[in-house]
Amino acid sequence: MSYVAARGGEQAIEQSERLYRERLGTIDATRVDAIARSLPWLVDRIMGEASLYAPRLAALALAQSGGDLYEAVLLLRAWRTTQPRLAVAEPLRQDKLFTHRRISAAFKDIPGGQILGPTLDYSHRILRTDILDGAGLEPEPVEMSPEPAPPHQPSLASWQKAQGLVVDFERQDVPKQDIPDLTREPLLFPAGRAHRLQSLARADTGGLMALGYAVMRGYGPSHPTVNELRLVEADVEISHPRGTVFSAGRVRVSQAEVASKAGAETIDLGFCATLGWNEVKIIAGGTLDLNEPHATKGSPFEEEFFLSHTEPVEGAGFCQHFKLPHYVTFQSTLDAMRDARRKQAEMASQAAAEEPAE
Amino acid sequence: MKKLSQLTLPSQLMSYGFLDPSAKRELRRKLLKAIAIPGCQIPYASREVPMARGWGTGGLQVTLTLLNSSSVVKVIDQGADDGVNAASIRRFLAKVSGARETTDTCKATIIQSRHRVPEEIMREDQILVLQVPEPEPLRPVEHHISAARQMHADANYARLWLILYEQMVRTGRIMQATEYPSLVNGRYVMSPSPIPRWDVPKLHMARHLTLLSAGREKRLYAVPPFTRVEPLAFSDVPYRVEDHAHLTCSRSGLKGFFMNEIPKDDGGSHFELSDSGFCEKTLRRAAGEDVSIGATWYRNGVMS
Amino acid sequence: MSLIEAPSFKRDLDAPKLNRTQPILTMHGISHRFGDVRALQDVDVTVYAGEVLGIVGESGSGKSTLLRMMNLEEKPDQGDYRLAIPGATANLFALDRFARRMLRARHIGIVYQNPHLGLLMRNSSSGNVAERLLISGERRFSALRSRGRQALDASEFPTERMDAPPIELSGGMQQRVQLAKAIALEPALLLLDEPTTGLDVSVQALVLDTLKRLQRERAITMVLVSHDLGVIRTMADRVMVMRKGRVVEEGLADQIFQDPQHPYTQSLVHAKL
Amino acid sequence: MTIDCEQTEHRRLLETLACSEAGRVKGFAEKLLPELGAVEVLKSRSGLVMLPMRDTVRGTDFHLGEVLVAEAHVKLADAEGYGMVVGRDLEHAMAMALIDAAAFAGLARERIGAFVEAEATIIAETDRQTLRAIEATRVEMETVG
Amino acid sequence: MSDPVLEVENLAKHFDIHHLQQRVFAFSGVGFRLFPGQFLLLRGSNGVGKSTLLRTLYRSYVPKGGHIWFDAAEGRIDLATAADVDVAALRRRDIGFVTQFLIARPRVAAEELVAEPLRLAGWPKAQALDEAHRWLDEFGVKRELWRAYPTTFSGGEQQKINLARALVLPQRLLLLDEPTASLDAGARRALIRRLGALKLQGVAMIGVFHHKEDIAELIDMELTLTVKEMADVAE
Repeated sequence: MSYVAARGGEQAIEQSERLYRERLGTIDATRVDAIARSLPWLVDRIMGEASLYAPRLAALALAQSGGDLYEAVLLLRAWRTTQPRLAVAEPLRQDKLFTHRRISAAFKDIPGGQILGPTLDYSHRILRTDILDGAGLEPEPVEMSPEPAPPHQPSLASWQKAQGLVVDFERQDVPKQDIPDLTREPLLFPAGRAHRLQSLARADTGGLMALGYAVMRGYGPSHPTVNELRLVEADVEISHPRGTVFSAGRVRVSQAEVASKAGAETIDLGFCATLGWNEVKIIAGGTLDLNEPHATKGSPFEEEFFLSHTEPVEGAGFCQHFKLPHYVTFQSTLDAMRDARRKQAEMASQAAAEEPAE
Repeated sequence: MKKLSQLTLPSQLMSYGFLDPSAKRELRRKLLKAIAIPGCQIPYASREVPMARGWGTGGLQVTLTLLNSSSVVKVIDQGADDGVNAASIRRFLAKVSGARETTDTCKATIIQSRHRVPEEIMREDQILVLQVPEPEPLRPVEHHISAARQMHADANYARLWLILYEQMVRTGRIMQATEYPSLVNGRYVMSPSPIPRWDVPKLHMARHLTLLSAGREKRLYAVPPFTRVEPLAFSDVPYRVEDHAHLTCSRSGLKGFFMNEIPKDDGGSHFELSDSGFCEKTLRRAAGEDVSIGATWYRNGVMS
Repeated sequence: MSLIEAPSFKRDLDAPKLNRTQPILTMHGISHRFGDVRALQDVDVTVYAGEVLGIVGESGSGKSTLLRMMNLEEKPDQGDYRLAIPGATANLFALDRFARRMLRARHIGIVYQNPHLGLLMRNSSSGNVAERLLISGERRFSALRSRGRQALDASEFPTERMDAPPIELSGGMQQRVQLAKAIALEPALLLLDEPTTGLDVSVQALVLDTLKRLQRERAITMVLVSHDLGVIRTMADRVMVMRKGRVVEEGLADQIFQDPQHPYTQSLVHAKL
Repeated sequence: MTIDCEQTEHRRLLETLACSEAGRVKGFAEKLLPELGAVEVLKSRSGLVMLPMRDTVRGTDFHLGEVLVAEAHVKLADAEGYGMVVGRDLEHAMAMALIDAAAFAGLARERIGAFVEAEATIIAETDRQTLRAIEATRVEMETVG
Repeated sequence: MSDPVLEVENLAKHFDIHHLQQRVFAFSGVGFRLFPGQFLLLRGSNGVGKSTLLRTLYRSYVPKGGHIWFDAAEGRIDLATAADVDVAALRRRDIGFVTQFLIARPRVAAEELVAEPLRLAGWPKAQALDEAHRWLDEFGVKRELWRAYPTTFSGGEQQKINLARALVLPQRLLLLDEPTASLDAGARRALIRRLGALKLQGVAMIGVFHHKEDIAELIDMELTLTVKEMADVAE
């Protein structure tokens, strides 16, 4: 063992991690709470990609990784592996979601109305440097409406299906225990729809945006319009041992349908949803879902391509792994290269020797 | 009188061997299947482990499934036990399972390795777990996983042979360095992971069980003991291992094994045994310690 | 009312045959739909050893679909397909994927109109031929070289360029590489799908000439699909005329061109001449 | 019919306990605890609940991801109680399980009823305030109705 | 006497032109027998259907009635109804059709064109080429043209190559459609000589000739076609 210690691998690992943590300073519950409170959208994004709804743990992961998103997602995913699964909740249904925001770009007005909810969409993006000089940014209170909004909103897609504008696909009932699950079985291609939507729900926001954006710019056949987009709180409904179904609490969920304008007789819809509130992700994901049936073989809009390449833990991990030593591979390549060079030099000198003298 | 806080149980941090029982059960089933169909890639629902994908998460999951507290575990990266990643994985394995650590090939019951097969011959009671970054030998010729699976089902490997043909035409020799595609048990072509060509013959009709696992790509496969592993090679162009037979290790003085080339300041280079555990034992024996060194697959640079 | 009626096409399947005529390919009752479109309706085909059967028809007539079925790339909804080759007496459509693939690799050659369908454009030309030989189990590098060279030579491909990738070659040369690949294993059946469409007329003539020569020297049985009557006339011994998934007329090539019987064939031939 | 009624009531109890502020639920349970006799803890743990969702396009049920929950399962002399809450507050779940067990055993019926009613009102009022704020963001369209 | 090579009974031909809804009558009721070595001359005014009859016998045209019994090696077969593939097979070995037009193929040398029928019949290459040279010479094709491509030749030279190719191998039945038209005297003499020799070898022939005097001594029978009437056979 003395030789191992002498070469200092473990020592270096230890010190490098210390060096990293030194920059982050002391991490305590206060910092975690501050992150959870002040960065809810980032926390939501991390939870979606980690496919684990646990805001405080997500904030902890951000604190521990110093805000390296891929590290944070990996921390949560790995922690998730250690936890037992206690139950499968009742499937969320659109008409039972506690809706905070709900808009459609396909119609001026829709049954139930356009409800903006919390958004910066129409705000002027002005960086408030005065805050750095001591000013405070106190949020102005919402001028409440005298009457509450209805907690649940009708489904636009259902209306469209009833109108014959959207194909009303026949539904297949699957017992909730039998819903395909990527965390327990491998993703194979062609993937079932359940696998595809689960994979999109877990996908990397940036990755989905890049590929979805490429489709929107014209690399894909269909251009999306947001049919209906919702930010909601959903009840996690589970069964009491005596059979009573009850909500154990609410979680934030985003959901979007995007519609193709290109449809001849009916409107095609694409779908995407994720844990947490993250609008770019679900619009991009829905666009990829919408385009997939028309994707040409080998294009980035084929399911196999976009699902394989938007998995944040796999993609980030593989990028990272190239930092590992590869000298055995390199040595082997070097050997073949030198031999090939030698061979070519021999052949060249042979050819020169065979050339007739003048 | 009881308080609420006394009733709640302290939360358990993690399962024995890190993975939860359902994950281990799945892996055991898939491992059995892989052993039953040598060389065939078996998909599994690779779990996230506390290490980045691509850093041996596939090998780690297999090892975690097989380890128990009586195991003796050796981890190598590029041949070295003291590589930073190897050390980190070995430490983790020992911590979560209570297994003992070793750097001695002969003493290990399970060896997890990245890109090398040890030089000492492994026994029936040992298991080699190879980390695999890219399990699909057909990936260079077929990007689609679904299409590649069909090609395996059809034993359609002409395109792989064609790669070798093209290399012969272009450079007069086979350029495939590591990950040399090899036919297992006459049926499936596998990627033996990026081990050098030097190591592929060690898998052929070996006494030990070799398990290969790719965590990111979610595939595992196996070479059971006494199974044929034949690197794809034209019948009139013999398979060649790296030209290392004549190189001498500058530390141990041993000759006829796979070496690392270390560039020197003066523009030249010297060589060191790639198998650091083997090198260490040789040095210790030379220093007068009573160290047992196993028989090696290669003797004087020739495969025995 | 018509003064004269269009002849109902009578197949000569039932006519007594001389014992010197051996069918290589027999397809019977092939019917297939793509969605609502009837791609093929009750098509019968017989191809005899050593002959060139031409199949003409405009696009959508079903001729290319039929050829893909002959190449076992596609299965019809209904129908029977037999090839007179050792070990393949059953209906080939009933074989499993693996058996079909091996059969196709070993006994059927094909030249596509689009070389991208038939060739790996960035591999060497000789490598494209070698792939075929590798599928059949050839494992000697020297034999891959020599047999590849022979096949390319027989296809009148300049063998000094045998290692150039098809992407660097002209359209005519690409077709020769496809041809070399197709004949490398001396197939029982050579399928040609518009092999010269899109080539310059002079290049087209040269490629057809190579095909003719191969047919003469090796007595390879060929099925040639083309919408180009000139090509069919140059190459075919017998001709099948297809329209909307059906065979409307079948006959000797000179008869089809000199004395077409079916109104559709007449309009086709007259439109051309 | 009675079963349905019971279930509706049970559901209201469970949801109210799960969604109320943890501190008050714990406080109430602590007060109840001495009256419950021997408590056997069957389960007290954190874990995950898989959350499926129904896609609105094809009606496919799929998994959104997992939700961290705390779970408790207790046994009294002649009643069992169960609690599960989103998050990792094991004591909250335990408090819920104890109140559930007590309610099932018919202990402190009125106090529990009053507690649940009060909490349900608070929850309803909080939701109402949230929905009033949401309603303020409704876009009023000038469309011919 | 041996069996007839060809026995034609009540043969009829018309053409249906569908887009005009028109039927064009060619001939009907044609009948004759032809024995090995016999030569039948077809006669009649221009456009009466002599070539049509030859092509109908060859099955380039589809017969519309009657029988064409041919004495094939496997037995008698009715060319009027025989399978296309059999007709094609008989054409390769037993039935020749000689016109004045050559279907030349690019980059195929004259000698190869002539040697081809021999090669198909299984002759070794060298021998086939020797024989081809003999006939090219006989028909007066200059030696320097033998290895050239006939696609570029004049009509007369192409015709000689065509004749050499058509006659190089004795077949059981030869159909001759004005083979001497625009042929120079030397080649014409060579052709007659060759036809005479084939006749002696038992080849039966049916011909349409512009100049009957050229082949007077070969004729055994004449068949005269008249417009819209039954044709007669005169011995």
